[in-house]
Parts: sequence; structure tokens; C-alpha cells
Amino acid sequence: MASVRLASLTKTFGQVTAVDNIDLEIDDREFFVLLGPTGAGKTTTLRLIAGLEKPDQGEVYLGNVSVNDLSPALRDVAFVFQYYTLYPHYTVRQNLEFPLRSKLRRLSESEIDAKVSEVAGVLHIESLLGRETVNLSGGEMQRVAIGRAMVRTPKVFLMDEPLSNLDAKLREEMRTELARLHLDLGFTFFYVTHDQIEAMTMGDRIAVLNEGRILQIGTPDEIYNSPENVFVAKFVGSPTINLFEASIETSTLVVGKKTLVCAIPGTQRSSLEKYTKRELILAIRPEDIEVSKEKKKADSFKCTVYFTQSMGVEDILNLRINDLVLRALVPPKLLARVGDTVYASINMKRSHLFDSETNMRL
Amino acid sequence: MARIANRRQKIGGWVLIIVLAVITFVYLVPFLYIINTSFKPWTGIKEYPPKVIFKPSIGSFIRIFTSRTVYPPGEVPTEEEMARMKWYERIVYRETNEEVVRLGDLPRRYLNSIIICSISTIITVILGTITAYGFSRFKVRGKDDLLFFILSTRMLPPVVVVIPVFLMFRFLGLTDTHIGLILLYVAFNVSFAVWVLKGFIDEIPTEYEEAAMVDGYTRFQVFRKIVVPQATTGIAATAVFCFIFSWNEYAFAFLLSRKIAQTVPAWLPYQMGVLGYDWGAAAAGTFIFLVPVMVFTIILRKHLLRGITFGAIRK
Amino acid sequence: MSIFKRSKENRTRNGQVYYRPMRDITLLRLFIFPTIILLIVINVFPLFWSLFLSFSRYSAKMPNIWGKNPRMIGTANYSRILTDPDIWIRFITTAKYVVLSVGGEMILGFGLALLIFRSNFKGKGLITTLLVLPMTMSPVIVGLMWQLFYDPNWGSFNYLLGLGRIDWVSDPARNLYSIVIVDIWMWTPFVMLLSIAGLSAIPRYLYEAAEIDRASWWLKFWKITLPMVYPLLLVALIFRTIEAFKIFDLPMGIVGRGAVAPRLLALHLYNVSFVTWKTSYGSALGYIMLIIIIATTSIFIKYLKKAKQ
Amino acid sequence: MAEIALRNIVKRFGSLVAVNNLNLHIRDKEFVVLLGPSGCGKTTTLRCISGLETPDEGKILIDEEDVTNKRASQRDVAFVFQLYALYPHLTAYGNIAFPLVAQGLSKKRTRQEVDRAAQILRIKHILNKKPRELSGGDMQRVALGRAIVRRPKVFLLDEPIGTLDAKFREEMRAELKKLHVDIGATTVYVTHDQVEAMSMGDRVVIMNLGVLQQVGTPHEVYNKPKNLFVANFIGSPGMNFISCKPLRGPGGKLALRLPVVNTTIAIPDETQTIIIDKKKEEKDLVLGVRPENVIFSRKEKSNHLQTRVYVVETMGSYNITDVRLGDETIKVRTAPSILPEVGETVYISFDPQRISIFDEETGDSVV
Repeated sequence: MASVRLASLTKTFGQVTAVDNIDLEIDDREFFVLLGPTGAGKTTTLRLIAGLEKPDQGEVYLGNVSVNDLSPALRDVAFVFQYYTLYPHYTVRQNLEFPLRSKLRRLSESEIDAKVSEVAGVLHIESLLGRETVNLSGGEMQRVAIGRAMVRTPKVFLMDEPLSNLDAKLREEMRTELARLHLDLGFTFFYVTHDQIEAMTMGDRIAVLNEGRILQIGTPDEIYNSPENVFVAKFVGSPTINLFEASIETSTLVVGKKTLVCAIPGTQRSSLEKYTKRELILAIRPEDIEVSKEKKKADSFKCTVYFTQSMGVEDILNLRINDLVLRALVPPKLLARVGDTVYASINMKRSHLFDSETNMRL
Repeated sequence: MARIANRRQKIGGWVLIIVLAVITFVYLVPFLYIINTSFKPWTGIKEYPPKVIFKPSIGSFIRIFTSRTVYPPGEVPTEEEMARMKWYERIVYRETNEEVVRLGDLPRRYLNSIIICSISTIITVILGTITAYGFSRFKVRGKDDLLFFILSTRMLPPVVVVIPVFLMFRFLGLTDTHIGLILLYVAFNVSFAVWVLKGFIDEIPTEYEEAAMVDGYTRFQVFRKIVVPQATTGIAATAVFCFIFSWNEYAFAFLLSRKIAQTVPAWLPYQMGVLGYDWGAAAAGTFIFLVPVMVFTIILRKHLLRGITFGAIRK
Repeated sequence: MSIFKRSKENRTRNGQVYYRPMRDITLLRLFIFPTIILLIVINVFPLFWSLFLSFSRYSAKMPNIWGKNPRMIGTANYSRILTDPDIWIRFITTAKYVVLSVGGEMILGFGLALLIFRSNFKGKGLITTLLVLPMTMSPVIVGLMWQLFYDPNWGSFNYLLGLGRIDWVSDPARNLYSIVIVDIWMWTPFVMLLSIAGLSAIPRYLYEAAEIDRASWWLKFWKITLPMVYPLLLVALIFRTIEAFKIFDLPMGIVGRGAVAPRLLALHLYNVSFVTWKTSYGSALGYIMLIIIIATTSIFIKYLKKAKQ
Repeated sequence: MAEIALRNIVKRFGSLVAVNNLNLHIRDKEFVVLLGPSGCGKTTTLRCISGLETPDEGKILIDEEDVTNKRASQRDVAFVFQLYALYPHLTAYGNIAFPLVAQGLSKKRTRQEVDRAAQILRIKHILNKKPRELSGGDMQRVALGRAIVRRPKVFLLDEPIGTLDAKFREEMRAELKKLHVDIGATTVYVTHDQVEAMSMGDRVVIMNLGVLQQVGTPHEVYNKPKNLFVANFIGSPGMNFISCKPLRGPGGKLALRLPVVNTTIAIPDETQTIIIDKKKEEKDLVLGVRPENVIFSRKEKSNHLQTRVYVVETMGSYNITDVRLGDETIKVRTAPSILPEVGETVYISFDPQRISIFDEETGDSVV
């Protein structure tokens, strides 16, 4: 087990800067998630750590030792690929044995056997050992791939969207299992995904990456509740956060052409004074909008239900006020129908404000 | 209504099948003619119109394999001599009144073909696989130009290159040697092999190799343990191709071999005169030469068809 | 759990390199250079040699006539070739051969591919294989076979077509066409195979989308099938044109290189180089052929690149 | 606009019965989602409606007209394929215009109509690009453009956003739903993703192995699943299941015995009556509880089961705590402020008004 440190790591492919001056420190035994959309540079970062790509600049440290000059074979990391990469010409057992049979390790047959059976036991794949890998189901393949990574006790586990090819139910199950496996084994996990739910549920810490740059590093709670910029706010959380162009006029927030006028909570008022007349972005999570059929609060505003989306536990109401559409998360018992008039009020204490030029949090 | 439409479709399907079967049959008539001719007895070969049904004889095959002299007119082997004759000598005598002197030239040429084609195929495939892997997996400066160069050597008409090759081989003493032809066939097939194999190797996801490298293996070990086993089908198909190409090759064999290393295609067409227009023997020789390729083609049809189109599409 | 503790050797190895594998670049060189060197020695070097010879006067067989070593004479060989009235007849004959055989192959091959592709039965694979047989055969032996088949006295060709005793082989007025027939017979399946590959590469859902979009049969063929197969048809055309242009072994098998043989360039090249042994003259002729091949190919490839975009 | 009726549809592929005796009525302007795991027959059903497949038995009616034997081109439906099925050699404009070209519309009218569609989908800037230059989302929009340009009676969509990124998929869900509200055409949508089905459908049709399982609004299928399959398939995280057996306690009251933890839990009177009425008293049953209906406490309470925390998953607006009940994992949905330690002893009980009970043998819902 080891910590991982990336120091001003940069990698370009032709004109494209895939990874742009990244600094990261991952503690020993941490479950670290790199989250970002397709093409953000997540996989490249992972491949730089594994040594499958050479950085243009910067250093990769594993356990405080720079490994820049080491080939992947010598870095002692494990890589779980998106498409499992089980060798099709080997059985499950041969796949699990493969890393142990490297000349680097010089293990005896009995040691190899012992390790393989132990890992198979942990992952409940004893019954698969004799099978051909091509006949396995997605979930089984996933387990064998993780087993192949585990079997040699690497310094760090690198995982590249390992759940993205499973169906929804299985993905949910594997999420719990991976989280639990990490707790039980205490390996360092470096996990890459584009799915914010995976990141939120499994990660000890999350780094949000876009266009090769790290936008925010923090615990799931920090990422969700105090996003550093608009991209993070928008990318994390489902249903997506509401974003409005807004400006401050005489201690109130004005959205659109005075479509919405919201009072700024007293505590924030003084600190926001200096942004008067600047173009801002107001962000409100759908669960922070309260909707009722009657006007209950003074600051609630009238809107019509544009369309509804059910989530089972909750409904998403898409509300319309003039040109604005806002999403609100409501309990299904509200029973709002398309075209109904309802009243919404915003919990301004939980809203976020961003500068619309820099997209950074105020 | 659905039923009617279905029935019409079914009838259409049957018509199509029959049409295709007829086309295929017509297409194969030349082959059937050769097979037919090669099994005809001596007296039936020059019958016109040709007969389709007759008592088959393997006399033609014996004649193409042997060298013979004609018994002088009036001289007839004694009963004792007849009894001592081998079964094939008897057939030859009965059909053409000839005596078998020794084994003919064909077995030797056939052996040459087999030796030259097998060895050149093995070398080609080995060279082709490693080069294709190199081009598929590494960034090579001027890769496209190099690949185009490799490919373009295949487009050279053999007749154009054959003059300098002829001079070079004469200078090096490689004319009419097995090594000379093997070298030449390797050089001419390797470009094709690289192209086809690069296609196959490109299709193997690099993640397999990367996984193995992360697992503690060197590039070369990865190549041997992961890439080669997964490319086996491609390698086998390429090998069959290279074999067929060199088996069929004519221009080089014809110009660069006279006797010792001569292959069948360079030899057989010139036996018409030697055989005294023995049509049966010529047909039998053709048949024997074509059979291995036919068998190969039919057995390995899936890979072969894929290889033909694949090779072409890649280029 | 024992495996989750790192073993002793692992720990001593941490961060230290005790085993350095071959560098990628070394491996790459080892993998690529043998092939490149072989190709340079056997393909490129001779090519330059023959370029040199084409500007000289040299005979490989008769040093007593033209001298033992090549003597530079500039472009005399080329001007002699291009002013020879006979050579134009050979060019035209060869062009005729290329157009007839390749044209026939393209039309028949694509038609056959459509038939096979539209049908669906168990023996489909077998029929395809049987049709492909001719192209896997040695052209010279196939030529020999057809020579027997064509024979005016005993061959079955005339008999099966009910043509009487027509001489297809030794009559100079006719034997070009007899070779064209065999070429078409041999190579139609090649065009067919490529067309089938092209047709099967068209995703079924495109036709379904067109069906939903209410396209007629004709529109589907015209707007989907043809444009999608076009690049592969062009590839087939390039290949067949080059091959037909340099055809040598097939006519050698059917007619031979003698006086009655059709006046094809490749046969002529053989005659001047290895029968009359005018080696340098032959080299020049070879180079002219090579230039023609490269020129035609690059025109086709330009179209191909456009089609692929 | 149109209504669609499927009557006793059967479709076989060889020995496989892809769709088994399906009856369905889709109302005018309705957004219906066919939901199920792969191989459940949902796509086949859609293809039968479109005319790309002909059912072996049964009838399909569009606007009360029997179209069972009509070809796709005669039905006036639009189909959006899973992999977009754009014509690769045509530009986005050419793709959208294709159905109009096939109808022989004039050039001018075609341009007008394509512009209208491009306007709705906001793709005017990419009309000159070819499909391979477009991103997944743009290809999706072009495919939609090709569908709406014709103003067909019915829209059929086959997993149209399955290949997109998670975040983008969420956006497209809202966008498609909005498009439906704006255009108001009858739409049949196929997906294997229950979130998609729930959030988009006016009604959800759940299928498994070619057999219809349940039809209903998202609320109905979520709260009143007809069988174990539906209960398991709908919801994220899914419903918790615990096997149980009815047991007569002292005083003649019926309770549920949970063998995994060897305890008994009380159930409301109405539930008892239903179990007795349906003669399930002696049967093996399955208790189903949605994660949000598990009552969670970190302090000991009466009638609560004692468990240990297995894993905690944070979701931002709520948390999911996995606890162990014997060998079973129970997922509990809690407020984001509740963050127990792994291994902590906690207490749970089930909201008696909101439990479901199924027959273990048949899988059918009892309560």
C-alpha cells in the first residue's frame, strides 16, 4: 500500500492538452475518485500513474518515490480496465495466476495456488476458476478482473470506469461491494468515473476534472454542498442544479427581467454588497425549492407546471415562470399536474452564487 | 395478406437459389472438364464430342509421374515379363504400348514446390508478424510513408523487377537454387503479410497488453504470451495466403529456375510438347497441382474469404 | 489475510530497479528492420539498378555484341521505344484487354454479389467458396487448363456452346478475347467478394430507417446501397486494373509468347529481355510500364480518398 | 395524432417467444415507456408497431385501422434507432430531409420543413456537418429531427439515449420530455433504464421474458408493484426483500416471522385480513420495503431490530445506509445529516403502512 502524489503533471496529444498541470495527493488507503465528463483527461491521468503514458512534464510519486523512469511492469500498481481485459485464451484461473507468474515475482507453484484460492474466496469466484473467460457474465468478468488486480497486493489500485458496462441493478450492487471491499482490504484506490453517483457513494475524496484541469478536490459532502464553481455544481447532483443569470440590486437578487426577485439572507448581505451590478449566476439545488399548491410564504412566487418527471421516491417538477424553467424536487403526494398553478419558494440560505465571468464561487 | 406476401417471398427465394446453383455449376465446368479428362482412358481422350460417362482410368496419372519409352513395333513382352510387371506398368502398357523407364520429373518438381513454399511461408509469417506488431503498436516516424513503401513493393509488376533480380541472382550465384526462390518469395509476400497482419493486430485491444505490462511483464513477453495467441487465426490465414501465392507463382520461378529448384508452374506448361500432346497427362498434372489449393480453400474458406477482402480493404 | 500483507521480496524491491527490460525502441528496431532491409535488398536496390540500365546499352547474355559492361547512352532506349510504331499497337491491345476484362468483372461481380447477398440459404457459404476457387489457382496452370478446354479439335468449350470448330488459341484475331474470357472467369469472384463485403458492411438499420422514411426500392439502392459500396468497388477497380495491365502468366498459359500471341506489353517485355536479350531496352520498357501503373493508381486513389470522406 | 391498440400480439423467433400475447392500448398524445431487461421483448414490440416486424399472431390498430400487414412505409410512423441510424454519407441536412425527399416534396418546402425541425431542436449550426463529425448528443438530435420533420402520427424511440454519458442522459431526458409536451404526439419509448422510464413516461409498461408484467403510471408501478419482478426492477436503490412467514401470535393476531433474524414483526389489521382473505396464511411470503420506508434510529427503540452498519453511501441530497439483517443487506434511505459509522450498531423498523408482501412461490403481490 502506498500514497500517490502527482506534481504538476502535464500531457498533451498533438494540439490537445489532455492533462493540464495537475497536482494531487492521495493518502495511503484512501478511496480517491477522479470524476469528470468524457474527454476530461481522467483516463490519461490514470495511465500516467500506471506508466502506460509518459508525461510531458511533472512527476508521479508512489510512496514518496518518483517512478517516472520506471516501466509499468516495475511500478507495482494494478489496473482494472473499463472492458475488463480478461485474456480470452486463458481460463479464469490462468488469468488470476498471470500476474503472479511474471519473472519479477519468482513465486513457487504452491504460493501461487494459495494466493489464487484466497482471492477467489474473498470475491466468491471459486466456482468460476475452471471456466473460459468468454462465457462469463458481465458481473463475473468484473469480479475476475478485480481479482487479477488484487492477487499480487499492489501499491495502488487504478480503476478505469470498471462499472460502466454493467446494467443498472448490477452496478448498484457492485458499488456497495467495492466500497465494502475497500473498507475490508484497506488498499489505496484511485477510481475514475464519469458517473457522479459512483463518485459520491464510494469516494473518500473526489477530484472533479474538466478539460484536463482539476476544478475541485474535496469530500463528497464538500463537493455537493459547497461547489467551487459552476461546472462542479452542475456536474454533481441529480437532478441537475438550477442555474440562473442574476444580478444584485439593492440587497435583492434579480433573476432574468425581474422574473424572480429574491431576498438575500442577512448574513450574506454585507459580503455580497461589492458585487452589485455584476453579472452573477445563482444556483439552487432542486431539493431546496419548496413547492405548495397554496401560497404559504410571503416570498413564494406563482408558477405553472410545465412537465413532471417521476423518480419514485420523489417527483421532479419542471416549473415555468415566464421564460424561466426551474426544477424542483417534491414528494409525490403533492400530486401536481401539467398546467397546474403552484407556488414555489427558494431556500436562499442554501443557494450558491457564482461570478458569471470566472464561473467561480463568491 | 401477410401469408401471401410471405409465400411470394419464399418462391422468390427458391428461384434465386436455383439461379445461383446453375451459375455455380456453369462456373465450375472448366474444372469438371479437367477432372473428366484426367480420368479418361487413353483411347477416350481425343473423342469428339467428349463423353461424360466412361470407365475411369488412372493411366494419365501414371504417365505424368513417369518417364517411358515406346516398345519397338512388333516387339511384345513375353508372358513372363508381363507377370513381373508392376500394376502401373501393366496399365501403361495396355493403354499406350509403352514401357516405364523411371520416375518422371513431376515428383521432383512437386517436392521443390512444397519445400520452397513451406519455408518461405514460415519466414514470411514470422517477419510479417513482428513487423506488423511494430507498426501497429509503436509510433514510428514516417510510419505512413514506410507502410506505403512496404505496400508499393507489392504493386511492382514482377516482369519489371525480374531483369535486375535476374542479374543480381546471377552475380550472387542464386539462380536455380532453393534459397534464391525462397528469398524472393519472402520479399514479395512479406508486404502483403505485414498489411493483413497489421489489420488483425490492430483489432486486438491494446488494453490486454497494457494489463499484462502493469502485471509485471516486458513488451516481448507480452507480445509472445498475449498478442501471438490472440492473433493465431490471422497468422494462420496469412500463412495459407502466402503459401498459395508462392505455390501459384510463375514469372520468377520460370525465369530464375531451370532444373534443380524448378517448381511445378514453371515446368508443367512446357510438357505438352514433351508429352507429345498427351492431353490426359497434362490434365492429370493440372489436377494434381490444383487439388491442394482447392482443398485448402474449401477447408479454410471462412478465414480465406475474410483474408481476401480484408487484405484488399486495408490497402 | 496473508495475501494482503506484502511479501518480503516485494518490500526489498520497493522503488529499486533490479531488472531492466529491453527498451521499447530496441524492440521496435529488432521487429521492423529485418523486413525493411530485406525489402530494400530485393525490391528497391534492383529497381534502381534497372533504372540505371534503362539509360545504358547492355545485354545480359551477349557481352560480345554490346560489350561486357553497360555503356551509358542517355534516353536513347526511351526514345526508341516511344517512336516504335509497333509499341502503340501493343499499348492499345493492352488497354483493350484491361477495359474489357476489368469492365466485365466489375459488372458481373457486382451483379453476382447482389444476387448472393439477397439470397439466404444454408449452402450460401459453399457456393461462395466454389465461385472463389478459380482466383486461388495458379494463373499459368489455369491457362493450361483452358488451353485444353478451348482446343478446337477435342476441347469441350466449342462443343458445350455449340460453336463448331472455332480456333480460340492460335488465331491472332481471336485469342485476345479468349484470354479476356478466362480473366473474367478468374477474377469476377474477386469483385464479387469485395462487393459482398461492402454490402454486408451496410448496417441493416439504415435500410430500416429508409423504410420508416418511406423510401422506395430504387431510392434505397441509389441513396444507400450504391454510395456505401462505392469505395469498395473502387478498391476492386484499382486492383484489377493494375493486375490486368501487367498480365503475364495467364496468356503464357493459354497461348504462349510466340508469334500468334496477342501483343500485350508484358509479353513483349519478356521477349525483348529474355529472348532477344536486349536487357537495357527491356529495363526502359519496364520503367515505362511502372510509370503508367503509378499514374493510374494515383488517379484512382484520389477518387478513393474523396469517396471515403 | 393517433391511438394505438395491440391485440394478442405474439412474435416468435425460431423457438424463442419474443412477445407473448401482449395487449396494450396507447391513448392519443400519450407518452408510453416500454421497460424491461434486455431480451424482454420490448424492442420487438416496438418494431411490430413500426412495421419493421410482422407479428405471428394478433392485430395492431392505429386509429382503429388494422395495420398488422402494412409495411413500415405505409404506417406513417417515425422511428428513432438506438444507434441513431444516420446515413453516414449524407450531411445532417440531408439526413433530416431524407423522408421528405422520399415523398418527393419540392426543394423549397423541404428546406422550410427542415428549418422548422432544426429550429425546434436548436441544431441549425450543424446542418452542414456529416454524422461522424457530430457528438453523440448532436447525432441524437439529428435523428430526432429526421423523425419530427415528417409530422408523423406516432413516434417510436428505441433506447435513444442509452449510449450517452450519465449526466448528459439526464439532460436529454428532460429535453425529450419537453419536446413531447411541446409537440404532443403519441410516443412509444423503449428503455431498460427504470429511471428513464419513471421520469419520462405518462405510463410505464413493464415486460419480462416477452410477458407483460404491469402497466401503470410511474406512481402506480412504484408504490403498488404487481409482483416481485416489478418491485425489484423499479426504484434506485431497489426495494429490500426479506423472506417471512405468517404466524399466529398470542391473542390470535397474525404477525410476520422473519427467519433471518429470528424475530417477529407486527402488521396492521387490514394487512392481516388481506392475507387471510387471499388464503396466504400457510405460504412462504416475501416482505418488501422501499429504502425510504425503513425507519432508522441510532438509539435503541421498542419494536426496532438491532443491526450493524455495513456501508454508507452519500448521495448529496440523501444518504443510503446499508445494514445487515442476518445474511441480507437492507438499504435505508436517510437524510444527508445522518452519517453513521461503519460497524455502528443501529436500529431499524419498517413503516407498517408502506410494506409490500409477495407470495414467494408465484411472485405475485399479496398486499
